[in-house]
Amino acid sequence: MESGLTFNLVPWVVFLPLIGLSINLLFGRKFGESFSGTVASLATGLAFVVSVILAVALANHPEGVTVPLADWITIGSLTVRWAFRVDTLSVVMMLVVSGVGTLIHIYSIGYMHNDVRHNGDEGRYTRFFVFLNLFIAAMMILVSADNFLMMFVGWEGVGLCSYLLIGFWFEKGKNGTGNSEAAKKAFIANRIGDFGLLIAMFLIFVNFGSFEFDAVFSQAAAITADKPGVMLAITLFMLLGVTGKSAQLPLYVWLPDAMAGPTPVSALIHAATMVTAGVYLMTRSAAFYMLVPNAQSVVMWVGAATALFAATIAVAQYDIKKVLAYSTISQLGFMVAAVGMGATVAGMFHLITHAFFKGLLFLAAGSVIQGVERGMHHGDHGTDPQDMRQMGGIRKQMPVTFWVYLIGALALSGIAPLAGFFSKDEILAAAWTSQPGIFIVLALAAFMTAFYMGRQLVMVFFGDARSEAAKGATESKLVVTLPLMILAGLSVLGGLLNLPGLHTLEHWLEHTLGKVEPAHFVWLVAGISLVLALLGLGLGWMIYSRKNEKPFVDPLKKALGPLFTGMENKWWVDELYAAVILNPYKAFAHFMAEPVDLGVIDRIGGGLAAGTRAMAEGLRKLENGYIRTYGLLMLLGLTAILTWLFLH
Amino acid sequence: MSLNPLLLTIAFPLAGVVVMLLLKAKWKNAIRWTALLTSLVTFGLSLWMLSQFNSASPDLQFEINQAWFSLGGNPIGFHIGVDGISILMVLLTTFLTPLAILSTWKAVDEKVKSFMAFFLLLEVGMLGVFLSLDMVLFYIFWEFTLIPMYFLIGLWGGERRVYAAVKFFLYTMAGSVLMLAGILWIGLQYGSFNLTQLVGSGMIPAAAQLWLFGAFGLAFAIKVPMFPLHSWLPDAHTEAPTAGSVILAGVLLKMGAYGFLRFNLPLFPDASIQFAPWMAGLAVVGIIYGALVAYRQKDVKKLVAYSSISHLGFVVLGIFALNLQGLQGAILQMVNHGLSTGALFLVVGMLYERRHTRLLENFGGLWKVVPVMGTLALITMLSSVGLPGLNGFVGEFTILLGAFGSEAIGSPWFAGVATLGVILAAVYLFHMFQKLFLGPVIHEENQKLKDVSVREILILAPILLLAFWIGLYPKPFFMLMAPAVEKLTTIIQSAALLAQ
Amino acid sequence: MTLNLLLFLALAVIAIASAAGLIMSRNTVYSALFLIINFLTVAVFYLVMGAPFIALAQITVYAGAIMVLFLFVIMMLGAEKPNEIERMKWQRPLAIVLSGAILLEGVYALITRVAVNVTTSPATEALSDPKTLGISLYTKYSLPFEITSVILLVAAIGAVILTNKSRKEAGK
Amino acid sequence: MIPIAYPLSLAAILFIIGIIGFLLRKNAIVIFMCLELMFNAANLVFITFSNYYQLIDGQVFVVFVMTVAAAEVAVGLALMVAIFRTKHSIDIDQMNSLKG
Repeated sequence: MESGLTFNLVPWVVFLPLIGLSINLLFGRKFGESFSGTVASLATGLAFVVSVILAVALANHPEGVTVPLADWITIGSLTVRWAFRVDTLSVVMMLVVSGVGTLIHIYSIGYMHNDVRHNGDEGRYTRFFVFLNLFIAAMMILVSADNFLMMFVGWEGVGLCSYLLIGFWFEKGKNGTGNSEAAKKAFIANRIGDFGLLIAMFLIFVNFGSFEFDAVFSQAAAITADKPGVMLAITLFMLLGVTGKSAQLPLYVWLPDAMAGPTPVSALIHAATMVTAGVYLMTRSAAFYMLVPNAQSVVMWVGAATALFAATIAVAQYDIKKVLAYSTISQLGFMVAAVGMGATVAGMFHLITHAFFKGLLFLAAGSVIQGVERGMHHGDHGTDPQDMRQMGGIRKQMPVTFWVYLIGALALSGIAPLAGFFSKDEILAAAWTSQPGIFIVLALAAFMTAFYMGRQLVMVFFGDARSEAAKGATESKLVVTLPLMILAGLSVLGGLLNLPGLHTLEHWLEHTLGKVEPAHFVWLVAGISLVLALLGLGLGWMIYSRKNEKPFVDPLKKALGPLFTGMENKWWVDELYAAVILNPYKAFAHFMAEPVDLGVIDRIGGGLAAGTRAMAEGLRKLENGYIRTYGLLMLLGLTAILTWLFLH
Repeated sequence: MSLNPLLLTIAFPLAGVVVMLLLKAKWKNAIRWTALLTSLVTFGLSLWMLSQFNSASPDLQFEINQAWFSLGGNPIGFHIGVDGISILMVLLTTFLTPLAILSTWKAVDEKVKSFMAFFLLLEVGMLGVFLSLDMVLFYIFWEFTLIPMYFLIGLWGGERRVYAAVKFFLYTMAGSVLMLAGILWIGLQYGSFNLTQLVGSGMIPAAAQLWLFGAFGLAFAIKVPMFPLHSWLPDAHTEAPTAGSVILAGVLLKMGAYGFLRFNLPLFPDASIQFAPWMAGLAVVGIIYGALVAYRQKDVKKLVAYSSISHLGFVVLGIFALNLQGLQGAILQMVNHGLSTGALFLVVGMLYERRHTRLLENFGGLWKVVPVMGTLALITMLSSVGLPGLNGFVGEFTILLGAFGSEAIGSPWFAGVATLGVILAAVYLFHMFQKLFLGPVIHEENQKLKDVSVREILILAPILLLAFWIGLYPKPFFMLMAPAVEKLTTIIQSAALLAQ
Repeated sequence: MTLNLLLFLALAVIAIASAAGLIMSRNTVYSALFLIINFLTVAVFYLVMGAPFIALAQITVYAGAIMVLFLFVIMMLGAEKPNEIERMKWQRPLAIVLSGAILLEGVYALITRVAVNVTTSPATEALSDPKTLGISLYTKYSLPFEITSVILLVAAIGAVILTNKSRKEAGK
Repeated sequence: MIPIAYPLSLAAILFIIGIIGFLLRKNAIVIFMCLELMFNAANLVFITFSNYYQLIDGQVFVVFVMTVAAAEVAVGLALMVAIFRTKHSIDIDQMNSLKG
């Protein structure tokens, strides 16, 4: 097959989901649930097929191509096109997005069927799939863009979908507004990041005169030599964008709240794909970061700090999805740190495996949640189906879910030979050779990862049921469990992608990223990481499998005391932001709105009016209605005029 | 002689008014249809003008110059013409007017005849402003728009309508009086009121440009409105009837920005360069300030009104970037703001028609009750927020890009701070959307609201389609204005070269 | 010469006295009578200065018709005597001071600008003939003359309308 | 003959007396008469200068002044009657409802 023609298929990865959502928008409600779900899944599935075809074509022509579609903005020297880029990096992302995306679509057919009934608005079933397809389209734009600006379209587009899906049950949540608040928070936190990205893009255009990747990156070295400060600014502003989208310190706060969205959303957007966009961006812009060592060290320390910080919080959470959310932040920290160290391939590798096992974990958690929901008595509002303290022993009722969850948890913990072991090990190995400080932080984070996953496994699946609902939980249907099994398979085998010694992924990506010296497989590092993982899991097992009183009290609470309280309360970061940013902003806005705008600026005009009125009041007194006074005034004027005439 | 499309476009609404005068006041529907058809035909005529327009030429086209009277020996003519900048404004006017008229179908039931007559007269005035090439004629049309708008606010407005109408009138009047002085000074001192003769002639010395820039600039800055001359806007917007708000935000504010483009930049290029950092500074203050104040409003219309201040700040920033990206972005953003904010006001008007309140606290959870309206409102809000893929982004991005690299402004800090406005826009608009459409339905009255009617979809759909078009493929718009804007930048650049 | 001067001075004294009487008399009827005296004396001046037509018109129209109208209204309204207590405290002193100032300025102007030896001329045929006046009125001043007639007409109609009692009540 | 300064002075004095009457009296009819007095003073000046310049125009103007004065008196007195009917007074100070 002529590969040029094949590459021209690339716009369809965007068009197919758009077609899917259009069909659902127009006919979805008419033809019912199974129609909507099938159309959406089919659209995403076909996008996956296209991605596979592209990947096959790319295997023969690994240098990749750019497929222009249309001009977008043309002003003077500014030319931005709608153009798609097919290279090894973008196709990998496309495969992950559409592959995992398809599985999650299929899963959602079953999950949302229950979810819309549980939340009492069946009409929203179609809307969910419309949003989901919109997300796939936006994500595809993001990863397939040939220039920064088009990528930004996808970048904000996925942010919008994230907003819409977090707020999917917009009338639910704390006080009825909790979910919509969470959605708003996510969008605004992302916008703060986007601000950074926008500034970075302005700097890029002003200095490079283009937004296209090839044109920009080819000049990077020359510009760095010329204006090192500019490059530092670009990379750091870009990092701000990354911290927003990929939930790094200090902008990570939106991600835990984002768990308000339905679980497939958490899996797809807030674990597997969207949040990795930042990592993708930095990998794509690796040519920049390589040139600015200072920026690199900032990036890696941000990543490492996030990895550890989020892991500590994950240890003390009770909400099954919150644990996974903080875990996601932590793992994203690993990826960012990897890219910061220049180990872009390791970062991408971890991105892919993380998409598998974290997607799996979230979906399985969703299965658990719905199992518990099914176990709830009708009208039972006391049980929170996401609270791990009210679970326990679910292994028996939901065997399939248990096994896939176990696989996911082990993969995340980094147990050989599952996917997470290899990818995490590559990052640790990279740190071992170059950045000992980072290595220690990341190793600690890895240990805690294993610990909280052990804790979660025990609390959810082992021991005795701690609530009626948990006792009555039932296994999910095949449409839900099948994607779980496929993902579990991927989580087991994902490590094959970049086995030490073979480095398949590295060789695949080097066409785009250039030759990256793969970190040598260090037996010592692998050993340390494996031991840490086992130690963490074991410790979790030991602490939590002991008999626990009712209601459940975390055994760590006694052992760690105030430290645990801190972790439990997420180190009060939300409260800190509220006190330092949110409330001052509100107060300042209020100050501007009332004392300044109404009190001062509005009064400028009002003051002029009042001055005129006062003057008029004064003059009005002269017009007293007495004809004789008017006569007198006339006489006064006459005298004055005559006097003036005489004096001249 | 073939028919002149400009003359037809500008005169046709007048014909509609004449027809309407012959109708009895109680034939309300006949009057409404007359007004709607008139405005639709006017739109059609403007499209015909577009089809005849040569977009490759930077020159003024379809010029008419009919001598009228003379002042100080200098002829004043009925001189109209259109170029790539004004044609967009004309199209925006003729596009929004029928939609605004359609939005009054149910909302205005008293004195329909005079309402519609004023509305069409307003259209004539606005078209006149955008087409005039004679300074005195421009001034006449400029002031003429005040009269119908004054009555639209004062007669069909909300509770404080008289206060708002008077405030609107006085503010605008105060500014334009100085402009009149400037016009007369130029005409008598430099011997022409004809814009085509004055532009690029270099007749006006740099020293005189400074105060003339101020005189014209004040009138335009009030109209835009720029911080701190904006305080007429929230009142006028809030009290005006929906259609009035739409036209006010959609077109009337653009007259200010258009004035900068048509007068200040080409007539006073030296002063423009000199004042560019100051104007940009004020624009940035306006962007941030409007966004901050908008966030704390309790009245939806006020919120949107303050958002206009913020958005128009972007337009002014783009204009005074004095480069291609900034100027073209600003012109596009003028159109964008007309569409987005116009649509926002339409949505608010629809809510008001149903609930007779505009306070945020009286709404909530409406997306569940009126899903279609919720979706339309969401898209409108997103276009206003500047989401890529919709119109607002293209304008804002090009403006900021232009301002960031602008030599005239001289520092990227202006654009940098202005970019913060992008965050703040999300803050107040998402806050608004949440308070209106998300969360639970708290008020019993909101449970049974009716979703949008076909008429209301017909109003919003064209706007939103255009929003997508501009967002995804703005090239035709940029192509249309490019030659005229390039000509403008050439004038400014040559002035800058001369000054060195 | 001296006879003329004596006549003038005597009449001037009468004129000033009657004018003063006009404004000082409490009774409105007396005021009207003082005014008639004043008109008559001034009419003599007109005669002396060669304007017999004007002098006669003054006597017949002014002193005759108009003043009769005044007296008629005074009688009709009952010759009311309003309370003359001044409530506006600045009115009286200011009026007197300003009037004095104007008078002084007038006198100053006369002294500085009009020489004493410039005298009036004796009556000439051309000027005192009413025919001259008539020709002038109907040729050079025909337009103002016609307008005056319209004014008179309007005034007459206006006076009728203003005092028409029934119409006013009907309007209520 | 007499110096023209004399009749002019007389006119000035009469005029001032008229003014003082106008400003100090409250009886509307007396005020009217003061107006007539001032017209009269003006007429005197016209006649004086008509004589001095030997021109008929001065006399013509006196004719006009007289007619206008007659019209004014007619309307004015009619007003007076109308006002008296509603206010039952011709005190000029009571006619002060037209004020700012």
